[in-house]
Amino acid sequence: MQKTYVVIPRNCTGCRTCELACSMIKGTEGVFARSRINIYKVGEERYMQMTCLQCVEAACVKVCPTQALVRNELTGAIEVDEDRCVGCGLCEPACPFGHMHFDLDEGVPVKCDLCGGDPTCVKFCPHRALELK
Amino acid sequence: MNVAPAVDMDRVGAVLDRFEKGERSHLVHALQDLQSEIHYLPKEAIKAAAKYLDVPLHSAFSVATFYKAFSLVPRGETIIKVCLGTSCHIRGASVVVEDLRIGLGVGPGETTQDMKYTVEVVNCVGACALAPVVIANTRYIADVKPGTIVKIIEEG
Amino acid sequence: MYIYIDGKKISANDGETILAVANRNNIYIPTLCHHEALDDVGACRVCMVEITHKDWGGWTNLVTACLYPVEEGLVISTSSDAVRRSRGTTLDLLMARCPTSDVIRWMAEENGEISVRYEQVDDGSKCIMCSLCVRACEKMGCNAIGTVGRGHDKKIAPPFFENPENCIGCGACAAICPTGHIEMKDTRTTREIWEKKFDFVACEVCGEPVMTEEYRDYAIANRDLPADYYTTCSACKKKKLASHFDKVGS
Amino acid sequence: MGIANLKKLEARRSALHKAHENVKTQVRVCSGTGCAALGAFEVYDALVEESKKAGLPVQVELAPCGKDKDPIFVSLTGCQGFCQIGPLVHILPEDILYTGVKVSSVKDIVGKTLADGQVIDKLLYKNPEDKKRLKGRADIPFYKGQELVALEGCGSVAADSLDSYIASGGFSSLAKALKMDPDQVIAEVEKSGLRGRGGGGFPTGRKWRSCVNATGDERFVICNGDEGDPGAFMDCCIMEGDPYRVIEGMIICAHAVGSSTGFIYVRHEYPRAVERLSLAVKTCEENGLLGTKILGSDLNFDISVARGGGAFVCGESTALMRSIEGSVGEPRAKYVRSVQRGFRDKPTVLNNVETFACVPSIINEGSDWFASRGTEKSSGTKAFCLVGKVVNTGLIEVPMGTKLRDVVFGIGGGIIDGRPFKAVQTGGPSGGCLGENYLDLPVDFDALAEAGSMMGSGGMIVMDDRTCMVDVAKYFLNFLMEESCGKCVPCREGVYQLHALLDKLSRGEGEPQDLEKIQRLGKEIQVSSLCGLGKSAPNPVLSTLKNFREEYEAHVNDKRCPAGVCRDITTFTIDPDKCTGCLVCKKACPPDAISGEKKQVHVIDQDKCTQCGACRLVCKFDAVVTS
Repeated sequence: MQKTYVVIPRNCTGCRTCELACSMIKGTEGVFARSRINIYKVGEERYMQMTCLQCVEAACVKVCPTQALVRNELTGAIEVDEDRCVGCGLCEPACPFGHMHFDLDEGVPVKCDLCGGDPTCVKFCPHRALELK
Repeated sequence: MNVAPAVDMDRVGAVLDRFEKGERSHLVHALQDLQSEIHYLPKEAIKAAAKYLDVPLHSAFSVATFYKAFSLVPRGETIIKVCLGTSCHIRGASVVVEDLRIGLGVGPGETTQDMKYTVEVVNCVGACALAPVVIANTRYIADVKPGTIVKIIEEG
Repeated sequence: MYIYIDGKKISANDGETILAVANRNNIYIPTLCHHEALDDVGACRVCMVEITHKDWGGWTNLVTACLYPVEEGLVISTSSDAVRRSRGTTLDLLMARCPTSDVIRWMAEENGEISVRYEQVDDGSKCIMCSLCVRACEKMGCNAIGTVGRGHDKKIAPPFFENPENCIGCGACAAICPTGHIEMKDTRTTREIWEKKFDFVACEVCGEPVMTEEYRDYAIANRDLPADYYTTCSACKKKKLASHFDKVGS
Repeated sequence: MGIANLKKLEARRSALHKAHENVKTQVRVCSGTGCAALGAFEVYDALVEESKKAGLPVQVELAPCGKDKDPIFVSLTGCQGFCQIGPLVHILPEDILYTGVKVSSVKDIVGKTLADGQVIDKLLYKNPEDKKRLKGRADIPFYKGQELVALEGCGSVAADSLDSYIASGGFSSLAKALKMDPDQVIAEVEKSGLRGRGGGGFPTGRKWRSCVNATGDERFVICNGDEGDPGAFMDCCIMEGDPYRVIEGMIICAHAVGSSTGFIYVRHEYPRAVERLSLAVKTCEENGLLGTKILGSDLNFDISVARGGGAFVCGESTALMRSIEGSVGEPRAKYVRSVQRGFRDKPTVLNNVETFACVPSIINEGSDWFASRGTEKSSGTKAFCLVGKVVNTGLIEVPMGTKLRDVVFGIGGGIIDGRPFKAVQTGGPSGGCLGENYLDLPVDFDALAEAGSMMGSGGMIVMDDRTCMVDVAKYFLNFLMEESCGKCVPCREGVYQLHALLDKLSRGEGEPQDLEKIQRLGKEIQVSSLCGLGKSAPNPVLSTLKNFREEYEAHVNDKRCPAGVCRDITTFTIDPDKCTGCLVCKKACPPDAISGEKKQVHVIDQDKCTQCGACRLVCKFDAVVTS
C-alpha cells in the first residue's frame, strides 16, 4: 500500500531540522537554500513546511522534453532520471509552486524524491510535524 | 578583402521555385543550382533556401560547409581547378599549383585581387590519362607542362 | 534471450543495445557521446567492446556498445586487450586534441594505457565533437547550432558563426557538454552564450533571474503552460504559497 | 512513340537493325572526358559539317526509314579507352582507328577515308616499340587481352541515343527478365558470382536476396555513381558513354527486389555524366521504359538523378543515402545493414555503376557465360583505369585473375621513358601499393586483399622509381584528412596524426620509434573507425611501410628521400656531364632559380630553388640529379 507524505503545520516549531537533514542526506552540504524542504514563518509562532507535492498532473513532467522526470510507482514520488536529462531547466519555472530547483553547476534539476520511500526529513523531525501515513 | 556584390534575390527565388516547397531532400540539389546561378552561396541565398525547403538554418549551413562543391565567398570570373588526383599528383600536379601561386599570386582556395581568377584544387576529374589536368571554367587543359599554365590561362 | 558480458550470463531483450543491457546491469562501459534521451551516433568510439559468438569460429570484432543490437548468445568483453588498446588510442588522440580536458585525462588514466603522445593540436578547445549539444538543441526543437565543415577542422557553431537566431538561451548545450567546452556566462540580469546576449526575466517579487526572455516566449508558445508561471522565481513562488496555505489553515 | 510493350520493343529493334544494315560506314567519335578535353566535340561537329559539304550521305541519327543510299553514320560515343592519344575516331567496318585527331585533320578524313576509302597513315597509332603504324583496334597491343562486358557499349553505342542502344541489343535483357520470376532473376545473378564492383566485393545476388527478405513496405534501388577514388574514372565513362545500360540494370534490379523508386547518385565533378544520365532517364520515361507498367508488365519504376556535393565519404553507402536525403553525408554504423534499413530507413539495394552495367549481360548471356570468365571466387571481368607512369594510359577491362604484369607491361606497354617499375597502387585511398614481387599476382578481390591492397573501384596507378612511397602515403592521408567527415575520433584525429607523423618523416625529422608509432596507430584506426573510409584509411601507409620499409628507413635514418621527391630533404643539382644547355629546365623553373646560356651548362641557385622538381620532370637528358 502506497503511503502518503503529510505535513502537519500545527506541530511545526520552525526548528529547521528537516532542512538540515535533507541538505545533508542529499549531499548539498548543509546549504539550506538547496534543501528540498523549506520552512517558512507565516505568522506569530506559525510555520509552514514547503516541499514537492508530487502532483498527479505534474507540470514539470509535462514540460520535460526527454521524459527525465518519472513517477516512481512504489513511492509515488516524481524522480529525476539524471541520465535522461539534457539540462534545459524548463522544469523549474514550470512548477507553479516553486518546488523544482535547477542546479546550474551540475546541470540537473534537484527535487524531493521522498528518499526512495523513506524520507529523511520525517525521520529527523523532532515534533512529528512530518509523517508518512 | 573582397566586397561581395549585392545578391539578386529574384534570381534566388526563381531558382528555388524549381523545387517542391518544404521538401528537405532537395537541399543539396537546390544549393547546387543556386551556386551555379550566382557562382557562390551568399548568406542570403542559404537562408532563403532553408526557409523555402523548411530546413533548419543550421542544417543548410552544415550542408553548405560540408560539401566541397560549395563556396561561401565570391569567386573569380575564371575558376581554375587543378586536379590533384593520384595520377596527376605523381605526374607533377604540385608543380602546376606552384606555377599558379607564383604566376597569379594566389594559392588554392584563393581569389586574385581583381576577382579574375580563383584557384581551387580538386580530387580527380576523371581525366587521369591526361595528367596533370587543369580545368579553367569548362575548358580542360591536358598534360600541363611545368612553367606553361599561367600563359595558357591568360591567353584564354 | 541471453548474452554474456565479461563472463556473466545476462538476459536481454530483442532490439536493445549492448550498452543498454550493460547499464541495466550496472556493468560499466565508458561513454562520451552517449545520452539516454538522445539518439546514439557512435562518434566517440570509447564504448568499444569486443564481441564474439560460439558460432563464429573464433572470429571477434570490435563494435560500439551504444549502437550494436544484442543477439542470442553474443559474448561480450568490455575490457579485453583489444578493447583497451582501441579505447586507449582514442583517448590518446583526444588528449592531443583537448589537452586541458579533465574528463578525457581521467578516462585515459582509468583505461590505464596512456602510452603514446601525439602532436598536440592546441587551439585551446575542449570540444571533442561528440555532438551532444547539437542533438540536445535539436531535441528542444530549436536547431540553433550545428556542425560546420568536415574532417579535422569540423566545428560546432551557429549558422555563419554569428548570433544564432533560434537560440533561446536555455543552456541545455552547456549542461550536456561532457568536457565543459561550451561557455555560458550569467550575470544577475543577463546570460551570454554562443556570443548571443540574453536578458533575464526578473522575478516580479525579488528581482532574481527566472529565465531568459526568449526562453519564456518559447515556453509559452510551445509548452502549453500559462504565461504567469514564468513571472516569479521558484523561491518567491514557495513563499507566496506558504502564506496562502496559512490563510487557508486559519 | 512509346514502347508500351515487348512487341513494340522488338518492332523498334528490327526497324533499327534494318537501318543499321544499310549503313555503309560508321564513324565513332570518342567523347569520353579525355577526348572531349582534347577537342573531340569540335572534331565531331567538323566531321558532320565537312561531310555534308562534300555531299556525303551523312546521318547523325539512326533513321529507320532513311532515304539515303549507303549512308555514313557519325556518332559521338562514350570512352573508347585509349584516352591518352585522343581524340579518337574509329571507323567501321574497316576498323580504322585515328588517333590525336584535330579539327585540321577532318578535311583529310572526309576527303580521303570517307569518300575514297583510303587510310591516312599519319593519323594511325604509332607503336612506340618499332615505330610502325597500326591500323585498327585489332592490331594495337593496348586493346589486345581486353574483354569488354561492362564497357561493351562504351565506345560503340551513341551515348545519348536510345535508338542506338536498342539497336545494339539494349533492353532485350530487361524484356527477358520481365518474363522471369523475380526469384529466378536473383538466382541468375547469384549463380553468375557477380560481386560488387564498388570495392567491397559483396556478392550482388546475395545482397538482392536479403533486400527481398527484409521487412518493409517500400524498397529502394540506388546506383552509386560517386566515384571518388582519385585515379579512377570507369564509372564516369560508363555513365557518360552507356547510360541506358546502367538504367536497364537498375530496372532489372527493381523487378527482382520489388522496388518502385530508384536513384542514381553522381558526383558533381562529372557534369557530363549528370547531363547524359538525366537525358537518358527522361528519354526512357517518354518511351515507357520508366514509369508505370514498364514494357506492359506490372512493374512501375522511377529513377531520379541526384548530384553529389563533392564529398568522397558520400561513396560510402550510408553517407550517400544521407546525402540524397538532403543532409550532411555522415555515415552511420552498419550493424543493421542498409539492405534492411537504408534509405529513409527502408530496405535498400545499393550497387555501383559498373555492377549494374554487368547485369544486362548476365541476364542476356546467362550466369554460366559470366561465371566462366575470371577466377573461381571473382567471376567476370573488371574495368580498370590504367594511369600513372605507364606508356599506355586509359580505360581497360580484363577478366578477373589477369596478372598485374600483363596489365602493366602488356596492355600498358611498360613504364614511360623506360624507367624502372616500382609499384602499382590499386584500390584508391583505401588500397595499397604493390611492388615488383607482386607483378605475377592474379588480380581479383581476394588476391589483392591478401596482398594488403584491395580492388577498390578499379584505379590502377603505376609508379616508377621517381615516386616516393612516403610521399604517396602522405598524399593519400592528406586526401583522406580532407575528406573525412569528422564524425568519429579515430578517423578525424587519427588520420590527422598519421599525416603529421609522415610529414615529420618527409621533413627529415623522423625518429626511429615513429615507424612503430605509425604502424600501431594505423592498426588501431583500422579497428576503431566508424565507416569504411576510416577503417581503410591507413591502408596506403601500412602497405607501403610493409612493402617498402627500406624507403621509410632511409627517410628516418639517413634523412634522405631515395626517389628525390620529399622537398625538405632533397637537393637538385645539374650534372654538367649530361646537361646540353637546352634551356628547357630554365624555362620550366617556377621560381627562376636556374641560370645558364644556350648550349652551356645550367646551374641551379640553391637559395632560390623550392625543390619542386619541375626541372627534373622536363629534362630529357637525365641531367638533373637529386641527393
